[in-house]
Amino acid sequence: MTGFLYAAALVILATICVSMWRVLRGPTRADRIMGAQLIGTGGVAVLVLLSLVHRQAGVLDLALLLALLAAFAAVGFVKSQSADGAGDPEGES
Amino acid sequence: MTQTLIFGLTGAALIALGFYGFVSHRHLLRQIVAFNLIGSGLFLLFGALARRAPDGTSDPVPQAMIITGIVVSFAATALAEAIAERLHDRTGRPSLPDLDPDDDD
Amino acid sequence: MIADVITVTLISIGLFFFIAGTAGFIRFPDVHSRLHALTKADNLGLGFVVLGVVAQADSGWSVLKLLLVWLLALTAAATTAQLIARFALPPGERP
Amino acid sequence: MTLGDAFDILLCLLILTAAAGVIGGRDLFGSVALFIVYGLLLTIAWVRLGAVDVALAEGAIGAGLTGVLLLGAAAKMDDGAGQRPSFRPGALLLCAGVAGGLGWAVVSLAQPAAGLIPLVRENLPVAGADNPVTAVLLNFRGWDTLMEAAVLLIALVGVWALSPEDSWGGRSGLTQRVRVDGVLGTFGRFLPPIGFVVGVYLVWVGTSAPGGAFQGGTVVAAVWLLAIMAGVVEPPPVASIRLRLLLMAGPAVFLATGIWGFAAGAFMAFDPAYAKPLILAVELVLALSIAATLALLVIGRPRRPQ
Repeated sequence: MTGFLYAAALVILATICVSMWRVLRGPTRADRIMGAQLIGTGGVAVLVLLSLVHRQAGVLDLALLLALLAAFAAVGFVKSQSADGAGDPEGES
Repeated sequence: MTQTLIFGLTGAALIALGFYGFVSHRHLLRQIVAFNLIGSGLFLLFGALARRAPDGTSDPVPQAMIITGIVVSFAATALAEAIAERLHDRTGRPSLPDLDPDDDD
Repeated sequence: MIADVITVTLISIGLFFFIAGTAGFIRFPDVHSRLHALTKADNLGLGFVVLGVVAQADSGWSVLKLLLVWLLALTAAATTAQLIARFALPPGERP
Repeated sequence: MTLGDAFDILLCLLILTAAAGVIGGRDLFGSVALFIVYGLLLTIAWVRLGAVDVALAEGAIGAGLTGVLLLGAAAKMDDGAGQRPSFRPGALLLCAGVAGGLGWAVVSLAQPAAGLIPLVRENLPVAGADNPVTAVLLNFRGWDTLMEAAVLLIALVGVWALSPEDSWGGRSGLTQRVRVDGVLGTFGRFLPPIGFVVGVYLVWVGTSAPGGAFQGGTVVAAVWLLAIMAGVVEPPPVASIRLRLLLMAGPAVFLATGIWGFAAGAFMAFDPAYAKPLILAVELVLALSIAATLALLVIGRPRRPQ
């Protein structure tokens, strides 16, 4: 079972690697942030898998923490892109 | 021991990369980020060396010091960012002026 | 034994969605179709991986945490998809 | 080579690729976005190194606070020009030397060593915490942690000191404009209660399992920041007495227990009989102070008149 879990985690790492290309290349800022978002989800999946491999207290808590904060970069991003950094991302253009 | 080698060497490479980024960029924000790479490389090196116990556990003392280090380096990053942003507000430039007084660029 | 088969099956399905989502994210031509591909990986890929791990969980507490992980990830994905989709619209087309 | 080693090697290659992209990428914004990814990969690395406490700290700061701080700064300071690192052969050589020297040190040190583990294990029963990392942070090396709390406060004072005179004492940051019933507003009301519970939970389990004041405090800081960005709450004015008491409470309680330690023989010496409740009390108050300090560090200097 451990072997399968490692193999699965390796596959997700490979998808993370591919997404990193989008973060680096863009072309738009939205693409870069979406890439970071996708990698964040991949990271949560890797941690969920590792929680079975390590059977160590806290790994699941860590996955929970990262899922909780998953939207932060994107929220900070849409906020920062308004004129003064405090605008309404759903109203102003 | 394999993990000590893999992560320790990665940490060493990160420190060097961060150093190079720090001296080769003029943009303050990029220098701040590069400095963070040095810090995290050091933490990784330290953490890799903490994992040498024969029974495979990690030494808690370096772990505690690394946690302290992570939080302090975040505080330092926030302070540096605030100073850089203030400088940018005042001068309109994202980098420090040249030291050479004849060069008015 | 049965639990292992279920786990392998579910995680494999999850991996499929991750690969498909990433492929779409790289190959699709514009921001909004890429966003569409990404949300598949977010919601379904992680969901199946979580369910696969639930089959191996050793306590009800872990199951609860795992399901909470998925719920939070779903909420985050839904929120960011909305916000980024709106941000990526050309200025004239924003509602 | 086992599958576990393969995982570690691929993970380290990704970390190095991300770092190289952060340094070498042309676009400032892309470089910062990649730095967020880099933090996530490091979090996984800490789990692999068996340091879940560190992973929690790195994850909370990397995913929750760094993104908001650096993306905001990048948006303000990006002139759209893009920067390539200048090519400096001398510096390159020097850095290669640094990497080589450190690498050599790692290779020569990579042999079994118990370090301080036996010492910690021996003293753990009287430390008042079953999690050895928490025992080190709050008891064995309490000095470090107290100084760290002080450093955080000093950094915050430094950020506040950058405010122009007319806005000194006012609220930090700008007034956030958000549609109350919009997606962001709803999210900003939904998530913080859950995050607050998760943060307190992390402090609570910190004495026996991975977690603690820094990890829990950072989570609370992050959700408070979200509530502010979503316009649900406003940051308090920096001249507010209650805010200052909140910021001071953690270090002050920690210092007070340290002085009380004289009763047991020395500064910061916990009487084993009271160590557990003392540590828990210090951690809970410290977590709240850390949460407030970190969040205000991210929001930045006061910008609005009082």
